[in-house]
Amino acid sequence: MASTLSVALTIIVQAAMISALYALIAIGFTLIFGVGGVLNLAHGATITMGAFSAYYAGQLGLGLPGAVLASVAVPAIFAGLLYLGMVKRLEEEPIMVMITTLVVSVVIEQAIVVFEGTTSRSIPQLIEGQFSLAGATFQNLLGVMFVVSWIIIGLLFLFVNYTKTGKGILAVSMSHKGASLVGIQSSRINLITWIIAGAFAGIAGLFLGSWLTADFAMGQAQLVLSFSIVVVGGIGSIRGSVVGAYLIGFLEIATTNLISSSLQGLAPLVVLVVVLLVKPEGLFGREFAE
Amino acid sequence: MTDNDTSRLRLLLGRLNPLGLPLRQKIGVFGLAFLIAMPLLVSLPVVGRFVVMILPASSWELGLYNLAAALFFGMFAMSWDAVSGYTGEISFGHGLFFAVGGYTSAMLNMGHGLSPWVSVLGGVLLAAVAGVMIGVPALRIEGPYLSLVTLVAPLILLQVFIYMSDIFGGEQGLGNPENLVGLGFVSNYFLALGLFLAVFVLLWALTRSNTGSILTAIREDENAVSAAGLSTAKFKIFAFVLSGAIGGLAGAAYVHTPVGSPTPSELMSVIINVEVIIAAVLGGMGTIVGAALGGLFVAMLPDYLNLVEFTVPVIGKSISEMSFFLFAIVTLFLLNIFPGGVLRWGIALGRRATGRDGGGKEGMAADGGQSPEDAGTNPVAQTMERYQEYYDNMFGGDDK
Amino acid sequence: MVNDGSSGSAGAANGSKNTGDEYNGNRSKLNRRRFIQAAGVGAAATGFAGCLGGGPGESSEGIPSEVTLGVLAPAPENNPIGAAIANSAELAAEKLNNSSDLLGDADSVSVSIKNTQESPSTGRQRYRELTLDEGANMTTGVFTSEVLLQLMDPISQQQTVHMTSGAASPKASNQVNEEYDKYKYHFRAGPINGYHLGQNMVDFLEAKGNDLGWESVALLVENYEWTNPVQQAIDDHIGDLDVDVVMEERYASGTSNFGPIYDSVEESGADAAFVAMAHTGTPAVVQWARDQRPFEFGGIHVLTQLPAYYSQTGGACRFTVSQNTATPQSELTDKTLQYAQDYNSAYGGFPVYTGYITHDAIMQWATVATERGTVNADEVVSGLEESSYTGTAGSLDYYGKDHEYAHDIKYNFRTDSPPETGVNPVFQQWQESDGSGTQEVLHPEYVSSADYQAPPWV
Amino acid sequence: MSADAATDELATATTAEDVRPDDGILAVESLRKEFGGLVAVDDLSFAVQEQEILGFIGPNGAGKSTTFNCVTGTYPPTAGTVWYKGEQVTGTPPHKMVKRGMARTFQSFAPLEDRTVLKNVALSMMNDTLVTVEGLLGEFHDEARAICERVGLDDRLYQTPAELPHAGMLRLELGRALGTDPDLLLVDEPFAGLSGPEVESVSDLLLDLRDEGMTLVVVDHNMRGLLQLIDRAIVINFGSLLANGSPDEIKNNPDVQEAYLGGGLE
Repeated sequence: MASTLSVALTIIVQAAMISALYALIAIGFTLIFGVGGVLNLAHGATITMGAFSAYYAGQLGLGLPGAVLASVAVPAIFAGLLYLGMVKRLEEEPIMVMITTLVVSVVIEQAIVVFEGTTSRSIPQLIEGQFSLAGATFQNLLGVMFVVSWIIIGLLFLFVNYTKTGKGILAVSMSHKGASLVGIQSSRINLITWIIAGAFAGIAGLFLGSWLTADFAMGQAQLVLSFSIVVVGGIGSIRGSVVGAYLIGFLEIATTNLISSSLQGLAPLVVLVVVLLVKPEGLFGREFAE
Repeated sequence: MTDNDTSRLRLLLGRLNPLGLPLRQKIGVFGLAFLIAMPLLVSLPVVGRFVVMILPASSWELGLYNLAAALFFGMFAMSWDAVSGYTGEISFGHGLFFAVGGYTSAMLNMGHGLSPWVSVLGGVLLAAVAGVMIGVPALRIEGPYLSLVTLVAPLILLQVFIYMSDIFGGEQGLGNPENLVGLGFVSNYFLALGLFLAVFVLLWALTRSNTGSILTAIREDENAVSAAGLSTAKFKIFAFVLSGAIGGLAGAAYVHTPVGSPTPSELMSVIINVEVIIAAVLGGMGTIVGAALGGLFVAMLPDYLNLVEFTVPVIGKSISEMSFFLFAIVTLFLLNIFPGGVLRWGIALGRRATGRDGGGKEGMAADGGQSPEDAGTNPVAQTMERYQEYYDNMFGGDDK
Repeated sequence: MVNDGSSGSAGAANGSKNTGDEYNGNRSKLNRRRFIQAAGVGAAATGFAGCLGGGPGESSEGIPSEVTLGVLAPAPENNPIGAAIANSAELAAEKLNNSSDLLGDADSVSVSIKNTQESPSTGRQRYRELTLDEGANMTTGVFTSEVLLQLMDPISQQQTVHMTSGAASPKASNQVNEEYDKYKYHFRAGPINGYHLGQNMVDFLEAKGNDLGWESVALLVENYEWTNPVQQAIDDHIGDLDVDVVMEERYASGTSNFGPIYDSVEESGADAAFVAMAHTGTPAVVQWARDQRPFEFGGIHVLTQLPAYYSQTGGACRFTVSQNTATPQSELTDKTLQYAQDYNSAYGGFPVYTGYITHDAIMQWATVATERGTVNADEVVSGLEESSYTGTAGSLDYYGKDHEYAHDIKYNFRTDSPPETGVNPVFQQWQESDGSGTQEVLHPEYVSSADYQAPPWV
Repeated sequence: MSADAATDELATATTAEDVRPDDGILAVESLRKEFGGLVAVDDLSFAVQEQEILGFIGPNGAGKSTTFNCVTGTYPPTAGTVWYKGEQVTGTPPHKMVKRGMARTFQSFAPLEDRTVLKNVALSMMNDTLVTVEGLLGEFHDEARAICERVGLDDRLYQTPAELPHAGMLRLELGRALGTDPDLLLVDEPFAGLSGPEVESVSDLLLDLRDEGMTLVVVDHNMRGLLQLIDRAIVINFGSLLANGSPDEIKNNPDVQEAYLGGGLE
């Protein structure tokens, strides 16, 4: 019989890797919410777009580097255009941003339904092979995902705290008025934020699709997950989002492993409802970066 | 008092005289008369041809079915408008009520053998309870957070359905509950039309009464409403319960007809939630009439597109294949050509349709009549202001 | 691309083909006719007198000059299952148009294809378009059982013969059995019904148990209507074998992450996952192969029947075993290979099971209608009941009206020789030769082409 | 009704810091409100007699509005008790206070921008019933029109609040409050920004209301304009009571003069 210890270790390793993916999924959403003050309901569809960009790159025979590049570049450009073309002029009307981005996500999903159908698509495998840890084997892909997630979080931290643009992002997130007083163009900062968020969503989509396969509706669950993580972590807080991602990731793995595998997807929703009812301001309140 | 009563009665009778109605209402009455007489009209020689031509199908039978389905969706859109259009709390997951009504009724009928008429009532009741469950948190959580809760609520329900799929049938839904009035084209059409009209009259009267005036006042400024000695909490919950019950009625009746069945994709998908917002917003938020018309339009547009036998050259897809995709693109296009304007235009249109642009004339319904030109005074602007306030608070705008 | 190169052919290919042109050209005429009919007698009579629908509007005697075949397929332009239905219907119509024997009295046979989108409500609406608006003389197709069950009432309402060619739920045949007069217009040309599918899986285990070496299995079925009877049959019969069922799970229909499920399978120590998957199969196979899960994989996996599946999944489906109606190499009857070749040359790829069955259904209906000299639904129903037609998948014979599976195709398990009546599905395995995948037949013996290979990592 | 007698009576009651429920139509005992660590109202006690016009005075930030908000139920007080008409009403939500007969106007004006003056007033006359046919035929308008006339808006019935001049907004505030048929009316800064004649006409209106039996509490940060109107005044500073008495007494109170840094009160 496998010892309780090794079961616990397996759960921890699994959960750490899943949570890293969740953090990657949520950060872009947090950024846009924190900096621009709008909810991007097309975030899930941007993740889907990342996965399908990799799929199409594979179909076109661009190889692995092409797939990776496409999955980052296409969603980043898309997010930038979405901001410039639609969101920018609606910034004063957050409710319109919600409706517009929701319709955008429907357009993307329906485009995939029309051109690819509803069945799942297999994406070129990023990394093959497996590794052993704590007496269990895991896909190398998930290990790489874990590392990439932390590299991205680290880079984002450095970017926000040590570069001029990053500090601008910080300033805009604190106060739009204040930022404009010291001469920071909030629309430029917002554009950068959207592009970064789009790229992160694309990377998340690439990993997610490579791990689980891709389908038109894959983004819906990711949008809800992002919501839950952001609400748990507190609006616009990167640290909060990372903690929220790990909280939900561990909870999910624990429930699916220990109770029933059919509970997949329920953990974020339960956490979301509890936090909204008990502590609506989130665990970390509103703070953008530390 | 009796004098007062007689004068009221006279007023009322005066209003019911079709010849004394303003033009837009005459058009409305004519439209209703047309809807009611349609099944008869199709049997007339020349008129019948014309009627079939404008129906969203190429035969009268299917046309009536499609129209019935659209009428149910119109009811659903009105229920959205009753809460989101009037109190300004945007519901992104209104399918919740549609689904609770539909599923409850189907399960009561299929699992417990209740007559569909009784089980529809059960569906309405439980949907009203769901209205309380959303309405009570809505007192504490507002603006974008509430929208988030409403967006997530049907997803939680779907997860529960999937987890307990032996009871709820998972993503596949339940089978085929008994029909209220069999399979008939005409009978089902009249069932849908009857319910649609009943809901319309109820909501129209309610929103034109003091209640509507209070609900729109809540959308404008909750403090002013409580300063008038009115409980905002009570009216907000009422709006949610009413909306839930009517959404539930639409869902429950829908699954007991040949045009609907209790499946998540028909009752609570993200697409349904988006469609209902688009319907009310395009038709005119906060007008009921607009939501009803918008609902019919949104539901029938894919049916009309489906009749188009045209294949787009380069991509090799036919219009009918892409009907929903095209619908989403057109919506996005409209939202963008008039940034926020299509809504305002819709409101103005809705106002014209309901005759609320008279502004100053006494004798108008006490529903907060207003001129559309005043910026910041239409439902959309009010709702936006409302949300902006929450954001400002959340982001430490300029308070304190 | 997944649709084996036949992308868009269902709709777009019409233009270049005889059948398509006629179909498009006829449409307006048809509509107008229906229209006048509707505007005239139909509405007044049926509209107010009981509201019970129009019934078949065609004249009841003889073969009309224009025969319309109504086809319901899930996303025929990009779902391989739907594409096989649509393409095979076109192929069959072309054969009928070129044949002087079958439906010789008809000037043209046209096909109208509608997309069910796997949604019951859409399916219902499209069915009504076919029968009410376009006057289809028969309908076929339907892959999803949920859609089929929602069609049973409209079929009885329209009283038009419907020959299912994809959905397996025996609830439909139970309805035929229970209310014969109302539902007799439904036939299932294939596949064998869900209960027989499960029984067939067990029969296969029994016959090939020694080769497979599966002493314990974990039963994984997707939570869709069609798997209910499959699971029931397996539960009923697997006890007769020397195989332990150490785990049994109906997983949620929207499942995309099979990690937790496979963890449980590993924990249970099962030798193999014994599966029933149609809608959710790709993530399941891809994750099984990429994780190199230490158990074997077999059962019914509809997507692995697709000949292009190997390249689509990057070889992930290698070593998986699946039941299939027929493969391009399995010579079940003398028509099988010919049909597969025709299909391949027309559409640049091979069909999945729904293709064989749709083709057979249309040909059998045409044969019966020709024999009876009419497309009248009641005549054709009794004709089909008596018919025994050799198609591409075997002999198409139906259970009688008193059978619990009334109007379902007969299932007849054999190992060494083809059955006289009914069909006997094959079991295939994806194997690799020269870097590309092939669907080798393991069973039955009379068509088998290879021995079972276990995945090397197990 | 002698204003002086009432004042004397009250002075004793409040200096004793021992307010009892029946000390007046409104009685407040040891009211305290803290925001975070900040004390906005510090153990304030006072009572309001029926049919008097009480001036409630204090410099900006003295805690006048917070006291108002606690009394009308907008904020729950941190500690203390509020009695209205002899009943304990501490923490009762605003709309219930209105129903009990306590109305207020807002300094910052909060009319409903989306509707006419007449309909703004009509809203406050509506019953708290959910389903009603009332209003369907516009029958509120006669009574609402009467109130509009009363507050001097009869020529602006169909204008929206945005079209009103400053004085008109104030009148609308009064009209909306009167629409709830109050016994006690809390008036917040009624004279700010009004011209001399306007001040006079509003004062006349308030005096009329008092003569009809209404009790009024008028808040202002100085007494200018109030002198002719009020019977008595309470002055607060830093959230606690500074002085209490007739206008003349208040004017000559050294503490008050100090608080206003030499004559600000004038």
